[in-house]
Amino acid sequence: MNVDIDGLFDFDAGMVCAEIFVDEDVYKLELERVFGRSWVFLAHDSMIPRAGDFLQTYIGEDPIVVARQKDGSVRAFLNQCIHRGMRICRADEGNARSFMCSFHGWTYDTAGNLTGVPHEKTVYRPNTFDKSTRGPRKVTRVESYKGFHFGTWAEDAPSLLEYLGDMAWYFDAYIDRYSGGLEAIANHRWIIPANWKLKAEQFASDALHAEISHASAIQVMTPKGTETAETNHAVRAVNATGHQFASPYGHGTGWFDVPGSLHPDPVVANWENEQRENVASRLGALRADTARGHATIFPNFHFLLNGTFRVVHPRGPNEMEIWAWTMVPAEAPEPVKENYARSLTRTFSPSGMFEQDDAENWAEIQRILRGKVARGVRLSYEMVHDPLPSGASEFPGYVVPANYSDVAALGLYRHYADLMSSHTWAEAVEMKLQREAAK
Amino acid sequence: MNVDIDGLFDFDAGMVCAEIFVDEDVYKLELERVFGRSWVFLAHDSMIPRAGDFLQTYIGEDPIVVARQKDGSVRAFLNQCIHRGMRICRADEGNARSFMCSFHGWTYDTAGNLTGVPHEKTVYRPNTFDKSTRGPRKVTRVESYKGFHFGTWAEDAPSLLEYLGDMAWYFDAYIDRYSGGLEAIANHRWIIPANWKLKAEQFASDALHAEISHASAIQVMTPKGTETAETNHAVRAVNATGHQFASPYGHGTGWFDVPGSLHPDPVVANWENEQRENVASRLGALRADTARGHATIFPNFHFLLNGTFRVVHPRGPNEMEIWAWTMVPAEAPEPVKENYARSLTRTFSPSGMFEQDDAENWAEIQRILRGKVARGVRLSYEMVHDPLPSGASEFPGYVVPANYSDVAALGLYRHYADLMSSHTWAEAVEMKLQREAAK
Amino acid sequence: MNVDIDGLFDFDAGMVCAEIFVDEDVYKLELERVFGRSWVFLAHDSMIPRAGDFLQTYIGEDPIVVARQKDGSVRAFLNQCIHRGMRICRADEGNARSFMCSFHGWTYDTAGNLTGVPHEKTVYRPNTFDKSTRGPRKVTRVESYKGFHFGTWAEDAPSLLEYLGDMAWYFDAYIDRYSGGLEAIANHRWIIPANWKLKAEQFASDALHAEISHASAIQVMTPKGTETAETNHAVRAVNATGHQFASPYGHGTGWFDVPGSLHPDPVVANWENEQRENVASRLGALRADTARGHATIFPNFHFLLNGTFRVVHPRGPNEMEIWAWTMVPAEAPEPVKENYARSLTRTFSPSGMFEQDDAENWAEIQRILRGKVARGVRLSYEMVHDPLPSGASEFPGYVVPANYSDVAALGLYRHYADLMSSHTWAEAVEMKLQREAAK
Amino acid sequence: MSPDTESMSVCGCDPASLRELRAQRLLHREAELLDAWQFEEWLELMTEDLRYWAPVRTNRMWRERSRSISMPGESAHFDESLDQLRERVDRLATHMAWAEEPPSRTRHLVTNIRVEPTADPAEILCRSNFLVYRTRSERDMDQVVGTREDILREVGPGEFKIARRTVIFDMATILVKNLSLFY
Amino acid sequence: MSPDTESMSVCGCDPASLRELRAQRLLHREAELLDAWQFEEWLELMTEDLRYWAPVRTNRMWRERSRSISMPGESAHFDESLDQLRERVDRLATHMAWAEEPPSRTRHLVTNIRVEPTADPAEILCRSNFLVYRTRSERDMDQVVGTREDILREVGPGEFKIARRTVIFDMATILVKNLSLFY
Amino acid sequence: MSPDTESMSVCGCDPASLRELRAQRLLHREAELLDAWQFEEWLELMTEDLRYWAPVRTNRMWRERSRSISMPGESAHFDESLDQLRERVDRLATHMAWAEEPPSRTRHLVTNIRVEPTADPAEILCRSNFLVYRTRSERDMDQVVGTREDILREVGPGEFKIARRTVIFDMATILVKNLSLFY
Ligand code: FES
Ligand code: FES
Ligand code: FES
Ligand SMILES: [Fe+3]
Ligand SMILES: [Fe+3]
Ligand SMILES: [Fe+3]
Repeated sequence: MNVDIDGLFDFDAGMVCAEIFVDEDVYKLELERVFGRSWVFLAHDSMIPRAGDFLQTYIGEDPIVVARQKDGSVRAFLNQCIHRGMRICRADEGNARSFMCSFHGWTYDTAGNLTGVPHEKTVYRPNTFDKSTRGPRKVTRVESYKGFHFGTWAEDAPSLLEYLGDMAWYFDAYIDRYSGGLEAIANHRWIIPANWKLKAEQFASDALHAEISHASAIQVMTPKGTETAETNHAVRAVNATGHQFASPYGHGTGWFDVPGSLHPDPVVANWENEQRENVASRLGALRADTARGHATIFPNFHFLLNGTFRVVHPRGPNEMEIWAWTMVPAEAPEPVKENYARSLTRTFSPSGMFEQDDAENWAEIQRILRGKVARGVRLSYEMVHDPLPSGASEFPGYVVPANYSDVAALGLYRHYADLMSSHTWAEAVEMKLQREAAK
Repeated sequence: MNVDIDGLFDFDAGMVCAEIFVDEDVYKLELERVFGRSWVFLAHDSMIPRAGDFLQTYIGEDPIVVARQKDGSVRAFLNQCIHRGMRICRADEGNARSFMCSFHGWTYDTAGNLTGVPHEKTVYRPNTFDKSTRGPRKVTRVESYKGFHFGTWAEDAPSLLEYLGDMAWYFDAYIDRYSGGLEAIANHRWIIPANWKLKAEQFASDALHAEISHASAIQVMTPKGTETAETNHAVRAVNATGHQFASPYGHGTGWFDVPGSLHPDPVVANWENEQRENVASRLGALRADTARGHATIFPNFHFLLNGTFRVVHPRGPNEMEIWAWTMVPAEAPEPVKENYARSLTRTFSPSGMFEQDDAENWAEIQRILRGKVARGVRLSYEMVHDPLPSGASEFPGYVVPANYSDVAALGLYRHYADLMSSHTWAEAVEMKLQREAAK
Repeated sequence: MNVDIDGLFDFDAGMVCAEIFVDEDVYKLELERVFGRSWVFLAHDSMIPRAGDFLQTYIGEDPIVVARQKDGSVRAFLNQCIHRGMRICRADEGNARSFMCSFHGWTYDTAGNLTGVPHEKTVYRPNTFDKSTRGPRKVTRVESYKGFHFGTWAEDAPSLLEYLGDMAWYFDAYIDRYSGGLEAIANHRWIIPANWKLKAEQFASDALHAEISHASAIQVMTPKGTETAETNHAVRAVNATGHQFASPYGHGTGWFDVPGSLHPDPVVANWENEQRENVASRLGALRADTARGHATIFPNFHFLLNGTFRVVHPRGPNEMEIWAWTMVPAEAPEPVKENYARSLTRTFSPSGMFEQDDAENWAEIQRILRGKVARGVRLSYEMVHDPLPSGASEFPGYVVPANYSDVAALGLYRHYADLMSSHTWAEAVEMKLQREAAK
Repeated sequence: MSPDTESMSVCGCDPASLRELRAQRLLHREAELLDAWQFEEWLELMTEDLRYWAPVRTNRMWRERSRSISMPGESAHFDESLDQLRERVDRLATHMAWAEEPPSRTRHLVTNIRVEPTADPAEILCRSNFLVYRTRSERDMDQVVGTREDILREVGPGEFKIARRTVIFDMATILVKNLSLFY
Repeated sequence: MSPDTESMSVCGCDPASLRELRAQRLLHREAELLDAWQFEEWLELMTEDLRYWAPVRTNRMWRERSRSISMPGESAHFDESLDQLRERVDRLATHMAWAEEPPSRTRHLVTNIRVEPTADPAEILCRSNFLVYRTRSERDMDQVVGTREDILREVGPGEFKIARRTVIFDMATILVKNLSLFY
Repeated sequence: MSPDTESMSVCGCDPASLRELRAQRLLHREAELLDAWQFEEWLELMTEDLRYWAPVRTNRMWRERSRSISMPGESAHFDESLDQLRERVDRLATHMAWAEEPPSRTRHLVTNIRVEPTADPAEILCRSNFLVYRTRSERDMDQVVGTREDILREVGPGEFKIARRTVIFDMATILVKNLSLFY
């Protein structure tokens, strides 16, 4: 495996070689260096509320069981019986006291500890066979931020909080808006024949595509007679200025500076507007009125201001599998929650009027990359902006005064290239420090 | 990627290693050195007659838009938006004034020039962003021969005319027979799970397979009572002598020396026979009466005397995608054209009584090459003949006095090996010259 | 291709790296060093009883024709026309006097000799083209053991008898039990998306999985009221002690020491019990009463005491294709044979109540190995036992006093690693001798 | 199907057969309209109070099977009123809905049509299975399979419309890149 | 389908139509039960002397086509009496049949239902084609296609049961990992 | 289906049901003959003046949709008279048609049969959808899906034959290696 990462990027010119979306060796290295080392979203509290609640998910292509323990903690382990490799837990989700492997019956508690081995005493040598060392690989570290649990295989990764850095401030604008927090009330899963990074960069950075990619949805969802009025949220968004934040750890988010709810459903919009003061008192006026749009927590956790939260599992270089949850304010009245959910079904699910067209674009991009010339092309990430001077705004971190910008995407790939070029986190962080120093 | 091209061929013994049809590394190298450097058929005048007419095609696996310009010229460009890689034009064919990318709305004229970028002035830095340098890759060179347009990525390739060389004389026997030239009136597209070269070598060189592969079709299409009569074109062909031409650039063609139309449809045959004098006055008696059978213009443009013209797109080592046009004399009366078309539908389309059996053979050959022993086998191309002495006939170029011959296939692979072993056209041509000199 | 075989196994600790089941390079090397050099099952006498009877099979992924000759011998050859690579014989089985290639009509006798080439005299040069050297690759060696024919590509392999070694004694317990021998009366073919070695190791060594994997089948097939009685074969088996045999050439077998028929069908069980004395007089009491359970002849020939005999063709690292024959005592009465067959259909065919669950387990194991962490896991083969001291029993070879054991699996992988690490049989055998000497 | 056909009498021997024939004709006509991209006409087959709903399936152990199909208010692939469906139709009619421009080519294969009466004499319950085959662009192909449970309401003598539709897609993970059309 | 439906009279105009409608309703009800995992109820559609048999196909030259489908007593994918089928159903009901726990999601699409009388006035011969679509677990999907030849026996006035079923799977090599359910 | 079945009376209550039942029986019998390789008998279901035609579809923008299905005289996958079809049948009967020797195993699943009268009282227009599943050799499998529009002509009392067939394959690029049989 011989991948020349440096040759694939020109960060000064804003160029990314299309090869990163299709090359098999790049993908193999990603599984090792990106998914093998990043903090990957595992579950939210509301998905496994009770003791014994579990769900299956993935870190990259590795299957993971995440389960709520009796003590309320959340544990995660590789969903592979170390005996002969069988998948231990075979349901998407549920509630269980233990798991029995269907091959030879080894049993595990919900933390992944091996608790039973049929005929253990008669078939294994007690001096060499120790159940406590024969469980599945535990996810090395599981940490959580306000009910969102992340895991990483890397011993040497920074803490989750350090990893999120300034992104936490923006994350809060989505998840810590309301006193009850969020709860997941719906989930969609589907596949798109396209590379996972197309999704990652779009949620970090690409507000620009909406007016063209989603022209049809915007047109029909615009209430008649409001095409230019200030009650039309699409028009308001496009006419507004915006900002983008890029994190040194690859996260990114962007938004338009539009006060008031942008939700297309009037019931939801009214409710959100009613909450404005509460939100402002929790998060301050800035995050009550702005700082929400689209976001990526590197590498594959994405969300929008309309309540879709999604993890995107890579499935080879040519396919992504999207798991999208509808997360709504726990304290909202039922009708509001329902309309949040119905609205997402109609816009950002597999049948969603926005989502469909993204899938079409990504799938076509990917297919073209079968071409030898096409995969060598250097794509344009040239919408660059200078950051706000330090202290010019309350927005933390590296922020540019535009949402039509490639800055967050470039930040994402900058961190991606650091990981792909390094063997340890220390090495990757050192790269960042040296660049910082060189400025 | 480490491919030992020399080890795969023994041209003196007439042996070709089956590995060339299945190896992944060979295929990758082909995309670069064969499809990346050859003159590949793009379109015929009649497929895009009016200004704004366009079609999508491929050079290898790279998607190409070919379009007729207002000035009548034909332009071709990579069908990939250099912004983020979206397919610019998404219809098979049609008429358009411009193309708009469905991702972020960059617009292009039909020559592939970037003409519009939404919000250009506000989002890009004018000093670094220059629309004139942000269009898709143009096909480096597009040249045409009597209405047939070819393109190549290679700066250093010989001119199309030089590339065709003596093959042009034979090509004329198909396409320049009638004053009005040819027009494409039908098209079929389908896939066969087999390597593209199986098709290339067959159209260059393999007349021999017909009597066995197509035994059933020949039997039922032979009018009752004519099995041995001279009115039976199949019998006439097989009983006749023939010739094969092999080009130093990999082209090849073969034919039986049978005067008079060989077309199975009597309406077409009568019309063709009526044209004999006209043809003779255009092309001379030799090409009026013979020199037409099967042909390959290297690498993937193929045609037969019955009017099927086809480009074969490679789709990995294990699949070809065939695009076959029915091309008929523009000046022929409608009923003649119709019978040309119906006859091809019934013989050389996916449902064609000849075509079906070729697909079966190729697919089986390919499947066997999953085998480790099978792919190492050296196949037999041992039907070799000495060329006609210089001046012995009016046939130009390297010609052998037999159509049951492997000479054109060997010529095809000789040029293929030259390309696969060289980095520049000059290098490839030098190889040919040295071989010539060594004789 | 760079595979570190030694790093994939720790035979002392009883650890096997999951990578062997999924890595592409490992697989390619297997085709060459395992399937390219082992004795692979081709056919049983009863499958091709009459002259001209033929069947198609595979050695690894290479297609092979096996045919009964007029002189009663059995010949085998690569099912690939050396002319242009077409599959010569295209039926699964049948009776034929000769084969004609459907591409150009070369004809072969049933031993794979090229007997006819259309137009041979006119199209080939007699001094260089010699039909006797243009046939398909013959399988280098075909040898048989009591009606079971095996083939190998390796010139330097040990003889079949030497290769079987002590395994022959155990093989006899299945195939030489009755004076008339066995006959194949049914066949099933299906695919499982899992690596072929999962099957190989299970039939060699894994009796343990049954009570869990097949819990449902055992439960419903246990006659009511017999759950603990000695008439219940499942209970009798599990309560019994057992043994496992491991061969230096990778074969393995295991059994429970339970006298009397274990067949679930009462008609069959009665008949088998009636034969006990006859069997004892043929094979001795030990093999009349025990030594039959599950078995693998390395690499991919497997059988059970219920009469299923199967060859498992590898189809890439991620798929196996199972061909399972129902083989019954030729001398048994028709109703007994029928019940043998019906019983296998209901238990060990694609719809079989046992077979289904094995497929599920293997498929899940394989899918998990898309994961980067999962494929690096070292699986546990730690059920090890000391062999019976020499002379302690009549069981020949390396035998441990337990059937719940990993010893035969470890033996299988020990030989597998020898083959994968060596270029010649001599080298592989030398490895075995040195290990023996080192003890 | 011409208006003439619609008005043809149907086998009047017994109510069960009658219902079956009418339901079958309605579903077949519906499929024809969908495959012909006559979405406006398709909407006319629906009653004003239509509910068009498609729950989501998850892979659960048998003991939790009751939760393997989502309930109303939980996850859904479609959850539409007639007006909302019309919005989807209008979107397609903009011909800027890139997922369907150029348009896909679909084929609705409807089988196992089963009919039974309901408590409301004006309504019948109609179940059917379907396979929707879609090709699009040069080489895309996918299939969506499932079952439907419709309430058909008699809105005029012998004339039925679809008043409620529940579509069950069998896939837990949707194995196609979008659900851009109607089922 | 409610018992009420079952008892509804069917078009009584002529025996051929009658048979077709009844066979169709029976097969559709059967499919519904199978897809709903109501296997106990499914078994009730069978007569006590049921034979459920599925031969094996091999890839043979035309001249040996008579041997391309196995005969009774040769290879079979199913060869079951009612009791034996019940054993399979009981096995699934243990919910330790791992091939079907968690359960698959199936859809039986039954088409081309053809009926003809037999020498026995109480029995009719019913042929049908089928496509059984199965998804399971997160992303597994497979399809099994073939034809069936059933003997349906009238066991009460207008009430038919399945007395014999022959299932022909079209595949020579079974391209799915198991045949864990019913066809 | 025996001749006896063919002569059975059908539901005579009303012309629409009658037509539907007859068309359905004809198409099902046709499918049975095709899947059984009884091609000679299949040809007998056609009138002497048969036109068997299959246009070609291309991937076009909506505004050029009128050109997305070829017209008569343009590209076609089939364009046959009865004699020409017979030639294809004769070819298969040589058993040297290697694409079908050894023979494939097919299954025609015919659904959505719709019937309507035409201006000619002796002819009816019959539309149907189809999925043709083909396995061949050891492991080949493919599917062809589309729709058909037939003109059925009454050639004797209650006896219909196929006078014109238009087959629309949904694929733009034919995703199977050949169209070696009939649809
Ligand atoms: S693989 Fe899990 S118990 Fe053996
Ligand atoms: S990819 Fe074409 S405009 Fe962005
Ligand atoms: S490939 Fe067999 S005869 Fe040519
Ligand atoms: Fe979008
Ligand atoms: Fe040919
Ligand atoms: Fe087992």
